[in-house]
Amino acid sequence: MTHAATVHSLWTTAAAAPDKIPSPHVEYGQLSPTLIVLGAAIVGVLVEAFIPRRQRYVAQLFVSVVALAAAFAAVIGLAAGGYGTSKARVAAMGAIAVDGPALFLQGTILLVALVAVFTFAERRLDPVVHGNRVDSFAAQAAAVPGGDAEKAAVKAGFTTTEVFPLVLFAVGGMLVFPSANDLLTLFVALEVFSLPLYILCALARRQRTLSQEAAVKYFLLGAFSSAFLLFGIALLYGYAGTVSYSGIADVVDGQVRNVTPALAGTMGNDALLLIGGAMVLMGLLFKIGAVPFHMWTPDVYQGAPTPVTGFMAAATKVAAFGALLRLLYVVLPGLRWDWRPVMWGVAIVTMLGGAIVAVTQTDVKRLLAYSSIAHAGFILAGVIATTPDGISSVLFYLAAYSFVTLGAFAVVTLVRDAGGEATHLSKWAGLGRRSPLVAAVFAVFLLAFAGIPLTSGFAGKFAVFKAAADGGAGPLVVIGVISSAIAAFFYIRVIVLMFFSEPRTDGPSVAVPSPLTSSAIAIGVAVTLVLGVAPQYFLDLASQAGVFVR
Amino acid sequence: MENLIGLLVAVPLLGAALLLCGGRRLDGKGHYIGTVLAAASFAIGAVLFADMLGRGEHDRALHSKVFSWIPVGGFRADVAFQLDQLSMTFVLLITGVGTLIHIYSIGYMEHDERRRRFFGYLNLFLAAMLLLVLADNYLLLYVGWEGVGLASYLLIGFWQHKPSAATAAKKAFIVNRVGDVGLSIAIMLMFTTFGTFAFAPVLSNAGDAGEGKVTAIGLMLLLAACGKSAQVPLQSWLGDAMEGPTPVSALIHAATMVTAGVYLITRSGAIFNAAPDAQAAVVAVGAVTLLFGAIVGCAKDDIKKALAGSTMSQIGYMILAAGLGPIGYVFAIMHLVTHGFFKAGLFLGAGSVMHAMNDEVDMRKYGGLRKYMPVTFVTFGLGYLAIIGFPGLSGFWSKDKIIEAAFAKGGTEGWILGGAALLGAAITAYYMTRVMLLTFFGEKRWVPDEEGHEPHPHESPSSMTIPMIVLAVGSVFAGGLFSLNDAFLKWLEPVTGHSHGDSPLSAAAVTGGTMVVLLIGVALAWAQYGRRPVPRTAPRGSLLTRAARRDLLQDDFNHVALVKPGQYLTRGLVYVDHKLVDGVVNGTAASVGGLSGRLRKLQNGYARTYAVSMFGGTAVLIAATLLMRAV
Amino acid sequence: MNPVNYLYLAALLFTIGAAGVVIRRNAIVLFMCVELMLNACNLAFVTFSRLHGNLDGQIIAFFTMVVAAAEVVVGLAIIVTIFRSRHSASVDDASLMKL
Amino acid sequence: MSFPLLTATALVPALGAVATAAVPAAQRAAAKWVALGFSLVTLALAAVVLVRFDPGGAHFQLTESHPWIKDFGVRYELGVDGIAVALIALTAVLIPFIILAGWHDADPLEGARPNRRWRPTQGFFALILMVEAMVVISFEATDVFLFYIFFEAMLIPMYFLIGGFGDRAGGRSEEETATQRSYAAVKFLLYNLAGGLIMLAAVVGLYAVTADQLGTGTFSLQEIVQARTGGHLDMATSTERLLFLGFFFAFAVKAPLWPLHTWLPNAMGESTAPVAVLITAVVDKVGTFAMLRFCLQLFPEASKWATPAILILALISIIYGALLAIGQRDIKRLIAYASISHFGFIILGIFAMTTQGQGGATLYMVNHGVSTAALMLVAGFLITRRGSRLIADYGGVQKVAPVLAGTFLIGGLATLSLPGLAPFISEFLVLVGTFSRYPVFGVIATVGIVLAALYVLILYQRTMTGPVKDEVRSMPDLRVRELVVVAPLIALLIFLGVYPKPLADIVNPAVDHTMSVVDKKDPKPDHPVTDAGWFSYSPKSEGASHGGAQHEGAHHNGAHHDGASGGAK
Repeated sequence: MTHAATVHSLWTTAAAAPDKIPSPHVEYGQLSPTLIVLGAAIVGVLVEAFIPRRQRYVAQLFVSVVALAAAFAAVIGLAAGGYGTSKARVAAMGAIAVDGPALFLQGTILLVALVAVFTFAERRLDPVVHGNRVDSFAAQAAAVPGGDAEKAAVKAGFTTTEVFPLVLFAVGGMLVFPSANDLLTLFVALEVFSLPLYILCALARRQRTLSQEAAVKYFLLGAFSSAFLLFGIALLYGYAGTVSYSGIADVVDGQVRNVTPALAGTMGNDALLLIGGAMVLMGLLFKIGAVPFHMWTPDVYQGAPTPVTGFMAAATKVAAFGALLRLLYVVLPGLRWDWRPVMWGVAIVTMLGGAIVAVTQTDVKRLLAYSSIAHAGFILAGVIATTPDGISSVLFYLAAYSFVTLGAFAVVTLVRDAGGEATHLSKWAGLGRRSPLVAAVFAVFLLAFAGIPLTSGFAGKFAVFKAAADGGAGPLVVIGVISSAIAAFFYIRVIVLMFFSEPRTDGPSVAVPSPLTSSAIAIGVAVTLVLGVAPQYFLDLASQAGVFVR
Repeated sequence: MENLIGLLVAVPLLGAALLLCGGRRLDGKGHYIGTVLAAASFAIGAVLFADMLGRGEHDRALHSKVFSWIPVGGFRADVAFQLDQLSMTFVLLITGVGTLIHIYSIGYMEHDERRRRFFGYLNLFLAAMLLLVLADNYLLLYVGWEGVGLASYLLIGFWQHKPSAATAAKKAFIVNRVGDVGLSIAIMLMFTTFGTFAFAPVLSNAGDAGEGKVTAIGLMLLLAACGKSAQVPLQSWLGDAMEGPTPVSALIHAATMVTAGVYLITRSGAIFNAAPDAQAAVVAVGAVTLLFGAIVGCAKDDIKKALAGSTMSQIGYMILAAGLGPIGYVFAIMHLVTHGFFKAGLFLGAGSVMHAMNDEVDMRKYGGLRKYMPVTFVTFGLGYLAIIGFPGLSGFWSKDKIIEAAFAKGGTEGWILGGAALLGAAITAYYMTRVMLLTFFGEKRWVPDEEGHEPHPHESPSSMTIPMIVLAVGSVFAGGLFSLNDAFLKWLEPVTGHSHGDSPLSAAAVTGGTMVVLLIGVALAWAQYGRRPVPRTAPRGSLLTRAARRDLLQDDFNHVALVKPGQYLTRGLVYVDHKLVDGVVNGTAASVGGLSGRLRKLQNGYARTYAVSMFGGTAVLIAATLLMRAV
Repeated sequence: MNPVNYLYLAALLFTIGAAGVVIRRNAIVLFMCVELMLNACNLAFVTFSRLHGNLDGQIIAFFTMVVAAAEVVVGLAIIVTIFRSRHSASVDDASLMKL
Repeated sequence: MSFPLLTATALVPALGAVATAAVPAAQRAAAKWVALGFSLVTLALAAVVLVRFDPGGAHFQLTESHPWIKDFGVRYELGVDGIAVALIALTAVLIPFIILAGWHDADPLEGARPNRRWRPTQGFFALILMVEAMVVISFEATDVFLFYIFFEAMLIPMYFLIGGFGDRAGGRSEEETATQRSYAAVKFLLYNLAGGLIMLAAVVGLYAVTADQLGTGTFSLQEIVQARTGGHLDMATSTERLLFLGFFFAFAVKAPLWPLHTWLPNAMGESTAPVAVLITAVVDKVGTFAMLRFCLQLFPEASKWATPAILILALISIIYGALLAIGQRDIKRLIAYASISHFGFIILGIFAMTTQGQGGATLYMVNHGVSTAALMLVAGFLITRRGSRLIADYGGVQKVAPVLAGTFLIGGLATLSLPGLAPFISEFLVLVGTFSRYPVFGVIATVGIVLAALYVLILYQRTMTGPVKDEVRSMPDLRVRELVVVAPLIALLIFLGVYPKPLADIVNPAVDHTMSVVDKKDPKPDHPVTDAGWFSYSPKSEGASHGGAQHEGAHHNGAHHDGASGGAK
């Protein structure tokens, strides 16, 4: 292939040795978490097809929980088997990496998904309709909002139990996303977890127009961004002649000279690399919600059913940051000096932008959306460190953050008035006096977001900033600190509202949840406090997991 | 014996604690407890005095370290007492006059429901004043110094329901605080210069420290003395302090506390000896004040304020004497003691008059009282004679020596100081005669008050007259006794040192001159107030009179120069704090909010706008990446 | 013909698609523009595949098509639902959530 | 392993907080007693700490050290020096009084709807104990990170105390009061959080520096100080300065130092008097304490570099705070500004870098705590009686409530540093300490003495003296509970004013240690006097001398050592 002077003929290449194509060798054991989840998703589809409507809910819930738990057990098994450290390897013909970060993130995603499924399955919050307990999802998504078909569906007690397989598919994609070891797998995984999410966004039971609008926006912008990602992949492929991470990295490092003169002559190889890299980066930054690719976040977070928002906010971020880390640390480390300044800029505007715009928000869900943008900025600061510490700090932060987010959104589902969830902040006034416990729990999450010591938010923030400072990004730390201060303002505003304002007479009530949501919130609080007070074990875990295989 | 020194302070302190914390239970007998304890401390003082007399001239000082007070690094302050002849003099004066005034107050405050507390404050004062004169270092002296200030504050404002009393008390404290700043700076200077601020080491090394430092210390001590002793420019509080009950004026604002400045300067003699510039400042302050106070005294119709002006003036004499150095220290103290007798007597007399006249203080509404209150008249009259320096009485002996010493300063300075002192003597004679004439001679001028109660002047009860008599005896004989065989000089010389000045005038000439000016003063007053009836309302008077009535515009000056600008400054700062300092903070918050509001508008809900942002973002990302490579 | 020209074409198509997404309002057209962008990517993959002389790019193109098809399924479903409830396919009408 | 005394001292109030919060809604009174009980146990433990502490022993005593977060180089490391012991004692002493003084502050309003879930009384006392726990552990922490955590975390309970339990005596509408209160609470929190976050950046930086130079990052104060003196750790000048500024900023906000002070008047004005005491007497002390312990010891060179600027700010604080106190119309805001002035003194003393200055500053922290507590708590009693914070609403209280007025006056006199009361000693030491190194600053600071007299006496005059106003005519005098709060504080003020030696003895070695870490020595006196014991000074009389001016210096040999034999036993 190094006959630089000639242009290869595809036909001859293909025709030369068709029998040489090897049968792919797949290490099923090492891929078992993903396979279990995807398999369960298919089972879920079958359940939808064959099991009577009345029993689907229980069946789906059972399948999902068992699958996620089994997959998590598989991850633990792999980690215990040393696949995270000494036996880290590239599996499935180089498509999937099984290494520390991948297992850590997969474990996190699976746990998050498990807890999220609890909130998906909650059926005690909405008032009973025609004798049926209902969840947060539309009775029949295809029916026109407010139309006869919808009324009929509601009356019949339909529920969209498809959400469970959809979540499982999304989780499957998310599991692959951070462990993808070539760009094609990356793209496919992205689509696999994005498409179910688009649909999930459209499935809200209340305020369906908003939900559908969120889905459209998310879908169109998501597709738009994945087109960029794909074009970036194309350019990188053009540059390196391969889409495998290590292959590209070798070319970037100059270990392999794989230059096509036709390209070199016309565009210059580095242009392909840089533009392609930037576009792939953009695709990932979109999923992360970094400024200026963040604008979908508030709208989608607001419109989507709250359990979905929680799941999305937590799990997508984990997956996307995992992929970003791998891309930057495995594929483009040789390009550090090019992407670091750019990422500095992105991190700064993300931290500041998210924090500043959040100050004037009036809707809890939008507020949390902007908060998630600001947090993306903080995590980016850790990503930029480009040290092993940087990786482990980001892993830790992601784990800490995802549970706080999940818990916070779970609390949001509880605060309700006649029109469903009461997300406007003014309605939260005096919540602390009506339901001190719920308000206190929410305050804990807010304080964790704000990074107050003894919460996981502080430990995470400290880890990330420490890594950044060690990695020579001191100014970034200072800006991070400033935007933390700004961010603190709006978290505190909510606390003020809950505790120090008089309750409104027409204010919302707090629904008493089933053990499902209760346990989700309890897990959130527990993780928040444990990671805040005694984070050492998890930091150890994260730092053991902090080495990428290549 | 040493242990008794501590007791001297502790006894009245115990009294104060008892009376102030004792509650209503002690209301009935509080005044007796207070008086007995004051007398007890006088008795202890007397025992110590007898003991001291029994020892040789240079072995008289006693020292008693009670405990280590503040030990921090090289800074070591002890609670330790030193009783030498100078302190002894003060101890006797304070406890003696103090006891008398306690007795007087039993009668004077009889109808006050808060009498117990009054005695508590008086005891507190005694304790603080004794601490002041017994301390063996400047810091402990400072405690007493502020302690007497506190007692003075409490007593001036004793009738707190009167706003004027409360204001006067506050003013006294604050003006004194200005002086205290001087004392504290002086102590700090001593510490940085000598590493200590105990009397003995500081004073014995004062000569070695370099004139600059010592001058600075001296000037700061002078500032302190000015505050406490109501000397120009910190004199303004004394007149107002007359708002307090009269026994307080007698004890604190005439006999003892206000003389603390003189004590301080005399005690620090070695420092001033080594700092001629500071000494010059001291004599200047003394000379100015003695005239200032005298002039103010001439114009006041309020009997207590007239006496207050006189006090200021007399202390001016003492300060002048103390500023003269070793020539004058002894005479300063001697005048201090005699002044303690006659001025306390005068105030008690004035109190007695007021007691009789329904608390009327305007002398123009007195007149002819000698018939109604013979004892008061006689004792007051003896005090009067003593203060103007009538030959043979106490004031004569002490004041004459000061005038002599002033001339002995030598040179032009000596003439100026001597002249000022002489002039002061003349004015003293004038205003004291005026007081005497207005109060006790002439026609009765009192009228019924608004409610129709006509005063019925009567002699005061014996609890009040006896102290007056005792003090009158002191006013008559103390000076002569002290001067007998130069007894006082010999008594104090080991502590203060003494030198005879080289006077350009003979002692006889000075005495003669003094007599002449004295007669002139008396004659003038007689011409003005004795010969013709006194109008009941004051005539407008000359510019000087009007100024003098307003304390020579001192309050007006303070008002314009300090109070008003201070108020503007404070108000301005309140505004600045709110608008500027806090404004920056709130402004930052507001601008973040504003920025947020504006950035928020970008989120307009149109998916296409979001796409533009992503598209633009990607373009920037690509451009930046390429640019980084290019750079 | 120099295969590099195909790359230029791909870039052009991609840009047209992106511009269409930014400019047009109809959700269906928007979606078609996205498809156009994906196809531009395919063209680029195939061209690079030709230039490098390996098959990876061509295979990726097949994957892309499958993904695009899946996207069409999901996307059209969503767009149709919103059209049914609003009777409009304009993305600008779907702007209830903002600020 | 010995009994973890320091942990216990911090843990007991924390457990108390939990226990208090757990008391059922109906048992309000029980909650108060539980809280009081736990605070007294804490006091007992603090007393044990005080007794077990040996002033002559090692610098840090009663140490505990356990690994905590290895990855961050963080250890759970406790230890106390004399300064910390003094401040722990102060905290432990004040809290029971604060609880007693606030006995009825969190009772539900008359006619409030009964609410089974809302338990303000329990919350109030639990939060106070929580603050105590966090303050105590911040005084004990010898690990920078551990300190930082509690330094920040204590904001949260404080925030709820300010925002949730405001003064009901604003003389304004309920809504206006609520607005003001939450403004004050938010301002408090944001100010301090901003300071804390800047410090976080510096903490991170410190880790980076130690990790870089020592191989493993550490936050242990002792380790860093040792490494520094041993020459293993050598921060670049600019790094050290930046880190110092980061730390100092946080402490200056907390202390508070001009111009970062504006949160304090709001917070103290809007909160109840006991909480105001908690803020200024206890929590703010952590700021000044941390300057002494962390700023100076971690960054000695930078501290010296910043000294002039800080001294100027401290001076501004002193005078500015006092002037603003004079201009206040609200009693509690007045005390707040007075505190700002006092914190100026403390900071002045710390950065004067003399034994007297730092020793004085430490004593000042303790004394200011007690004196402000006395003044503020009595002011609180007064305000509760009349229902107004405005000075102008009072007059003649002395007549109707003499004991209240008397205690108020003593509190005020302590605030103006009257000799004989504790604050005098510390203020004077600070002044002497400052003066001996920076004479001009020392002299300017003395202006604060005069201004203090002004604001205290103006306050006293306007509220307590003059004709009795109708509104105060029926005002009751101090009740037994209130007297129990105030009397011991006053006794303490007098005791520490007369006999501060025990306290000074505890503090001195710690100050010496700080001075040696900063590598500063006290300035030597110009003409040191050798200590010859007591002797009586008597000048030589010179009969022939001619006037004072001509024999200058003639007396310098006047010391009569022979006089000593007669005097000194």
